[in-house]
Amino acid sequence: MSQAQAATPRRPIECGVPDAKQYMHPTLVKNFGNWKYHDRPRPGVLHHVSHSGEEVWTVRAGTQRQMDVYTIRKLCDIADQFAEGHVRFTIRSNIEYIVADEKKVAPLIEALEKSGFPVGGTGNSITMVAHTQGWLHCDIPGTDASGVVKSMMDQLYEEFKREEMPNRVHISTSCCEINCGGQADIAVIIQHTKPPVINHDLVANVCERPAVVARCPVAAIRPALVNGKPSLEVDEKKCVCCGACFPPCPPMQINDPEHSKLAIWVGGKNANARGKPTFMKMVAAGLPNNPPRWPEVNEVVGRILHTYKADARPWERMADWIERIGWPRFFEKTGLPFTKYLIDDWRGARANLNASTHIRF
Amino acid sequence: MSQAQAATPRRPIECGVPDAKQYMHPTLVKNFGNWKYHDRPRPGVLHHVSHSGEEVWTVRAGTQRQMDVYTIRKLCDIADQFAEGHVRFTIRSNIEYIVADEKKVAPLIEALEKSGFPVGGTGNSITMVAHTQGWLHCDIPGTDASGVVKSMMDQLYEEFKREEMPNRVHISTSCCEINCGGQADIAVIIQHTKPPVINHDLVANVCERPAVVARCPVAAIRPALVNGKPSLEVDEKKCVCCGACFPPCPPMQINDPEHSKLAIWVGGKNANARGKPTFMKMVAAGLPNNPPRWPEVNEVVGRILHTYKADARPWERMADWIERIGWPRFFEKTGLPFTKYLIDDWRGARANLNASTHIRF
Amino acid sequence: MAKEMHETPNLDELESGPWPSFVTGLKRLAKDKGYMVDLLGQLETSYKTRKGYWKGGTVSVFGYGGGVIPRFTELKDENGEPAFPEAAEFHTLRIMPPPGMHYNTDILRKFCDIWERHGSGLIALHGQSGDIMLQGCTTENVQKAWDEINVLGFDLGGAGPAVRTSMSCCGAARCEQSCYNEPEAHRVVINNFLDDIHRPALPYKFKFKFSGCPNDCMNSIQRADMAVIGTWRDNMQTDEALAKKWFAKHGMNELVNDVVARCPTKAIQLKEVKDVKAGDSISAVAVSDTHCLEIDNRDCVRCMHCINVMTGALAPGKDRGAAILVGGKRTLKIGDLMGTLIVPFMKLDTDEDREKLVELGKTMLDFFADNALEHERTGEMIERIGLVAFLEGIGLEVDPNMVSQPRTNPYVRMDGWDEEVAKINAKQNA
Amino acid sequence: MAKEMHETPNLDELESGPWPSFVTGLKRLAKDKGYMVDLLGQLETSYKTRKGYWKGGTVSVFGYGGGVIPRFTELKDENGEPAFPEAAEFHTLRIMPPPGMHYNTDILRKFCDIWERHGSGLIALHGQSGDIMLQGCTTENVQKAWDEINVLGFDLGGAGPAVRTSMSCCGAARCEQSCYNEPEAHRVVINNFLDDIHRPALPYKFKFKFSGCPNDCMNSIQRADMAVIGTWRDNMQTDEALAKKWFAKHGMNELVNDVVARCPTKAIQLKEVKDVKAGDSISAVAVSDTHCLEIDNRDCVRCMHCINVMTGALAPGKDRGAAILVGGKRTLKIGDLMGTLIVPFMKLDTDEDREKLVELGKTMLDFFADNALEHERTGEMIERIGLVAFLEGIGLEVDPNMVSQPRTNPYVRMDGWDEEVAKINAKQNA
Ligand code: SRM
Ligand code: SRM
Ligand code: SRM
Ligand code: SRM
Ligand code: SF4
Ligand code: SF4
Ligand code: SF4
Ligand code: SF4
Ligand code: SF4
Ligand code: SF4
Ligand code: SF4
Ligand code: SF4
Repeated sequence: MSQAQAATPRRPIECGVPDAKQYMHPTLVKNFGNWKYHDRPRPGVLHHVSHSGEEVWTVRAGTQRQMDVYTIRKLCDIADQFAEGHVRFTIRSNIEYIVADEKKVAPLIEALEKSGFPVGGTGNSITMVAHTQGWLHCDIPGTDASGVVKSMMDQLYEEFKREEMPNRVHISTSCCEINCGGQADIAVIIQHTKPPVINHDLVANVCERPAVVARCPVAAIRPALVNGKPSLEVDEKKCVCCGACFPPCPPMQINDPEHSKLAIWVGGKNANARGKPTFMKMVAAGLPNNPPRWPEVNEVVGRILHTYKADARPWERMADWIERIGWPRFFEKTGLPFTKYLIDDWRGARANLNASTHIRF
Repeated sequence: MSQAQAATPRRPIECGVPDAKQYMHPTLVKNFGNWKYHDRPRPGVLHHVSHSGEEVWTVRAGTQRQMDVYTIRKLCDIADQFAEGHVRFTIRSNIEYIVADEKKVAPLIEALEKSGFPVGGTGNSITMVAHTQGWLHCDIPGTDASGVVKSMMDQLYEEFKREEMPNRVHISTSCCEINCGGQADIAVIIQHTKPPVINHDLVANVCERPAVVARCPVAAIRPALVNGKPSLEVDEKKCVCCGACFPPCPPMQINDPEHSKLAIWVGGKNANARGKPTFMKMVAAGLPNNPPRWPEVNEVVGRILHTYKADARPWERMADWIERIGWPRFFEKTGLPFTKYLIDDWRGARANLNASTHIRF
Repeated sequence: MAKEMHETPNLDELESGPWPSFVTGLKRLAKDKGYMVDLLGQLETSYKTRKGYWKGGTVSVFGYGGGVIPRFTELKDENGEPAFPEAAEFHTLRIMPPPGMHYNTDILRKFCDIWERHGSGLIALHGQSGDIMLQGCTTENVQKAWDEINVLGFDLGGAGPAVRTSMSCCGAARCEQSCYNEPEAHRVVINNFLDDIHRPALPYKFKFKFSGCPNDCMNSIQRADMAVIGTWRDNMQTDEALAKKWFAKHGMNELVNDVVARCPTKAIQLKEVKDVKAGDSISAVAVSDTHCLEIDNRDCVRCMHCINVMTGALAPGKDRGAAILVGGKRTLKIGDLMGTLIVPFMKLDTDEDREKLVELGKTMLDFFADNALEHERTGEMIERIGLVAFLEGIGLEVDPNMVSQPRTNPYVRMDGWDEEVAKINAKQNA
Repeated sequence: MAKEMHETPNLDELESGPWPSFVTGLKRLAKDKGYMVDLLGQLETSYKTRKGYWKGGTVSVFGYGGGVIPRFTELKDENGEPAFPEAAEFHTLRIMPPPGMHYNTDILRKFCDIWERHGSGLIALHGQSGDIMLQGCTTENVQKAWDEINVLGFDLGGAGPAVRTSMSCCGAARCEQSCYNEPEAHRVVINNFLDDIHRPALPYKFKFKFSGCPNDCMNSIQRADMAVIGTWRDNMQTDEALAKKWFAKHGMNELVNDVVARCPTKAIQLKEVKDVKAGDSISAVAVSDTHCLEIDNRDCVRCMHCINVMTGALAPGKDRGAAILVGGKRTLKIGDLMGTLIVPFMKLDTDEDREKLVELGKTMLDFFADNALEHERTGEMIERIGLVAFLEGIGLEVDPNMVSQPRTNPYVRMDGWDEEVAKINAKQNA
């Protein structure tokens, strides 16, 4: 293990997670656990009222997540000048300024927008896309993340700043099938379509073969001797091109500029509100991996969002809406083709088949 | 193949299914496919009105299904005397008399009841229990069927004759885990609790060993040599005592007077009305196989029905009711213990676990 | 010439109580038949020991391979002789009923007479698969009984790895919900598979069932390899007179709680008469001078509930037919299976329509015969090979109605996506 | 001393458009750092070739086994030398954030300064697991940066087969739905597992997540091996003034369609004030002089929907705590898993309460360490061994809240039924 070491290495202080209260806005500390209700005076602004009568206004703004220190310092400048020196970040990399004085809200918004940070992302808007690494940093990506998100948010900019969707819209993108971005109302994920191409010269040195064999979900990999060297072999008929073998064995190159496509999933929901949480479902695939702006992906995402906006009733998340109108109508209204690949044949597939005469005509 | 043969064997006439119209009541034939609506003037009686204006009254009565010819002839006598000479049977072995004249209804009912055939089983009553073979005829039964049903229907007699349940109640009983009786609102089914006891002397002659091995759902059976003869061996740790090996291999005796218990299942629904069809769920087990009247089984069935009757809203089938009140409340209200055995661990078990914070307190 | 009865204290208990007693029936038969005296003896023994005593064997009629369920006693005395010798054989003949199980008394009496002569006199109406079960016959008499029954115009049913006896609901004969001619579809389909019924040679059993509407009174979704269930494509029909009559009797609370609130897709709404929508997909009917039910038929999944509650006031549309589901079965090996929808709608009005149904059945059965493992039902086979492989095998196109939702996992090989999309587009533009 | 920029026509495209551009940020950094000039060069190459060029390796800080994600370039020229040599190493330090991700500007500026000195100047706020990701550092500088950050009171997060960095929602700090002290629970739990974070030795990763209520703003049900989600046991609270205010603004249609009709269990009903039920399990609140919402809390599954819509007018009860779910994860190997409910409710008010939570976590982690296969997550392990075996392993009693329904198959060995019933009865009578 090559240790990045100073001359006399310092033992770490295992301090763990710091206490948040030292960084929290004082009005939050004072009213901790004592909030009564909230409303949203305008998009991008939350207004929380405490049982004590105290109030705070939260102004939410979008960021690019992967930020240079200049951007962060600018966000700090704004906090110091207009917002009492405190901020927090949301799980979607939006920044939140909390102020105890309503009069500070308008100037704060102005300062943010002037500096290029859109104010919005609250309530029934389309908030920031959950973000992964991609070509910038990951060792296994099939596409970029920051770039896809930038091009997507450019397109959804106005919807971020408005609250005009039926309910909140959470989108995620992921640069390989692992999908660190997670379940979402809409998810954009790499879907490989060709088995890994193996560099047999490297396998013996780089890969723990039994571990790689165990990693394959369809048992398509077996140990083999290739050119007299221990390597691995893939049964290409069985292989579902998931890429799970690639991280533990980089010589099993799964990424392909042409054949690593993008798929679109809809209807994931983690909240327990109304129905139980639901997994997202694949509804489109075969979209080209087309940097720097992935127009084909954006077109489909836009089409789905547009249909949802026009058709769903208030408070219906993507999943609720489709449950009401049914899948046949979803494909009809969005104009997406329903191909055989969308019919589940994985473990437990049975649960996803229509075991009823509930039919939409 | 020992053929039961006459002196010169006759070639069969492969006539197949006969045309039903020759046996149908003439008013049904006349109005075939032209019915408009129906109502139920009283329990056990359906009144159907045709678009032509013609009407029929159907009187439904319970039978013991497994009937001696004297009983059948008596039913025919009643048909000839009071009901225009036509009858039909329902899928639940109830008999139906169809008359085109309302005035015939009352005398018909009187004749049936006088002869011991209860009139009822329509609408939201508890209708006849779906019936299997048991000790009377089957080669693999763990209990009887006709006897269980007789004791059950004696207890439910009044409910058969009334329409006082929230919705129709369909019960089935089955004399082995195969359950020829099928999914039902309540099902009573044998549940074995010990692995088969093997008579090794017979296996070689009687059983096709590979077929038996393939029949086991948990791969607990393997071929073995016992006392020098080819036989089979069961891994008793794996065995789930389902008895699937017994029909193809009778020396694998699964039935046991003590350890073949009865289990109770609820909430099966085949109709598409309201929600999609649902499978029944196991809710009680370990009940003794106690002929001739199976009081323990009847007690539990009665308790479930009683709770359902008191608590469910109109049109809620057993499954709908439980979906509304939730499983914790079901066990609480019926006083049935929720044991670990009721938690699914079979293929696809995941779908039956609570993947949400939807909790009942 | 009455043979003396054995003691049957357990069975005697089942003569009390109000429900018709099969024991009383058995005893009545035993008055004339020593056969049944001994049958009661063996059954009483089962009640005492809590054990069954029948074993199978092979008995059949000339020309057929199935349809008889042979039973030989295993209850032997110390010398290996049957403990109840007269009832040592107790076979059952399965006879296919007329669709809808309609009879006149004449034919029933004929059955009784034949069975009294050659069999035990015990008849089950009906077995869970729908057969008239003539229960209790010696090997010797099986052919005799069969010869007489066959000439009545009845045929043996299925047993073993064969197409099985079928059932159809009362349907068009007496039910306003009926969406196709069930008895005719039943008869035409089954009579096209007689060879597969009478000469068992499939991997395992195969059942057809016929229900006239989604109420599925034949439980076909869970008990048939191929379920034919009636439904309709166009808008629901309404009848204002009946709707008002219903409302007058039941009132607003029941209308809201029992009808509107129970619609699974909220397709049915209560509206004020003045607010009712018009439109291609709307069925509306007034229940009073002020209020109206409005159904958006595009949202309706044809569950039947509102129609059941307000029979006649609401009714299936006019463009009726059936949906086909495949693969229902009970629990063996992998757990219970419901049928899966594979044909959302097909017309069944004419002989040609029914011929198409028969063709579909044949294609399915051929695929089953070629691809199922031994003792594997259609549902298990589909589970093993995947629905898409099955659809391709029988030549059906995919349809989103076949799924409750698209896949939730990425584990699929999809090199052919573009090609599939091209095919779909070509078809849409054609 | 600006190094010359490489041509980046692709990336340049991402500077247009209204959303904040990470490319603009990278270019700004590149003005001062050759390191970032070369980083841009490699990234532009990826955009051109549609290929990634990083590989892993092993880099860590003194005393810890994890927390740094090493990246070495694979983009080499014909001589095997890095094509963009200055950016040949681009490691990330994962730093655990404060619960709820609160900061003051002082601490943020300190992070910036340190990272400008030793790293690339690029910081992701935050990673999908919640880490402050200090992205881009040479092997040489990792320890230097870490030394300065550690003394600020921050610690490295998880990577590899370890307990991972956690997240908790804003919760009690600003949200009226909060059902426990999320930041404190988060901190206490995680700080009890520091050894498992810093020295990866588990079969695979293990994630805790903390959401204050069933809205689950941390996505914990699907992204945590152990999810701690707030809920309450007693009756919902109501506030008539806020209820009337809401109604005055939104009216009857919205009340019916958006609130009442969307309750998953019909626990909430619209009633006339005069008809409202009283009772132990009833929460009722007037929305106008005539109308009232009535909630039967025994039917309510705490989904949050009505509370979300009418915040303040309806509110969680007073007897608050958390439910525990186990086994959520993304898709690898068997498909996505949601967490399964294993503790319907536990109080989290006091230090002792939180100690119990830590104990539960420990027991679970021990069981995981002992029983999971390599690279197997808790959810997969439970899928393999069955929920009951897991519950027994960690000493929890079964509860019907753990299932969406009891088993629908008979494939279970249940010799011990009587014993289990006896245990349950004994406990009830105790
Ligand atoms: C700030 C944040 C938590 C944090 O500590 O980071 C947060 C904060 C709030 N959430 Fe959330 N949610 C946040 C992410 C989430 C997530 C996770 C995610 O975005 O990936 C979910 C689960 C998503 C899912 O189901 O897949 C989430 C599901 C909800 C819901 C349930 C929505 C529904 O109907 O399904 C509510 C209720 C509501 O909307 O009224 C909610 C409500 C709220 C409220 C209104 C709670 C309150 O009373 O203060 C907060 C203001 C939200 C707003 O935008 O109007 N929050 N909320 C997160 C903001 C993300 C962002 O920047 O956009
Ligand atoms: C006669 C029979 C069909 C036959 O050809 O044999 C039949 C006949 C009718 N059924 Fe049925 N059903 C019959 C078995 C079934 C079964 C199967 C079973 O009993 O095993 C089912 C499916 C059961 C299930 O879901 O598991 C069945 C589910 C229904 C339903 C849906 C009930 C629901 O709400 O879930 C209706 C609708 C209704 O009740 O209004 C219905 C309605 C009807 C109607 C009202 C149809 C009509 O308009 O004429 C018929 C009168 C029924 C009555 O009792 O009031 N029938 N019905 C069967 C009588 C059985 C008996 O003797 O008790
Ligand atoms: C007689 C009957 C019960 C009754 O009293 O009504 C019956 C009796 C037997 N069934 Fe059944 N089944 C009967 C209807 C059913 C049904 C109901 C149906 O058809 O709608 C089912 C559930 C539906 C299905 O097909 O799955 C049914 C599911 C089974 C199974 C399990 C099949 C599975 O795949 O899970 C078996 C076992 C087998 O075939 O190996 C079975 C096997 C048997 C055997 C042959 C036992 C054996 O393997 O040796 C029984 C012969 C009993 C006898 O002595 O007559 N029986 N069996 C029913 C047939 C009567 C008739 O022809 O009308
Ligand atoms: C950095 C991050 C994405 C981001 O840009 O935010 C990330 C990046 C990686 N994830 Fe992840 N995951 C990140 C959050 C997640 C999440 C979200 C979460 O924690 O809530 C998930 C889904 C939840 C879960 O745990 O299942 C996630 C599911 C995975 C998986 C699949 C696990 C599974 O069981 O299915 C892998 C593969 C593995 O572990 O073998 C993985 C593996 C990886 C690896 C280590 C790729 C690899 O195997 O070599 C990536 C390193 C990238 C890099 O260069 O930094 N990452 N990963 C996130 C961590 C940042 C942080 O520490 O804050
Ligand atoms: S989604 Fe895949 S490529 Fe993207 S950061 Fe996660 S592991 Fe890396
Ligand atoms: S890509 Fe996936 S399916 Fe194919 S060999 Fe690798 S792990 Fe197996
Ligand atoms: S349930 Fe079992 S014992 Fe009863 S008839 Fe069917 S196969 Fe025979
Ligand atoms: S009883 Fe069932 S589980 Fe046990 S050996 Fe026989 S087939 Fe296998
Ligand atoms: S299935 Fe439908 S058509 Fe047939 S009897 Fe039942 S309700 Fe009538
Ligand atoms: S038949 Fe259609 S409208 Fe009627 S309850 Fe069912 S889905 Fe709703
Ligand atoms: S999870 Fe609940 S408590 Fe936490 S921020 Fe979201 S709504 Fe508030
Ligand atoms: S919180 Fe309870 S009452 Fe409110 S909508 Fe959800 S389940 Fe219904």
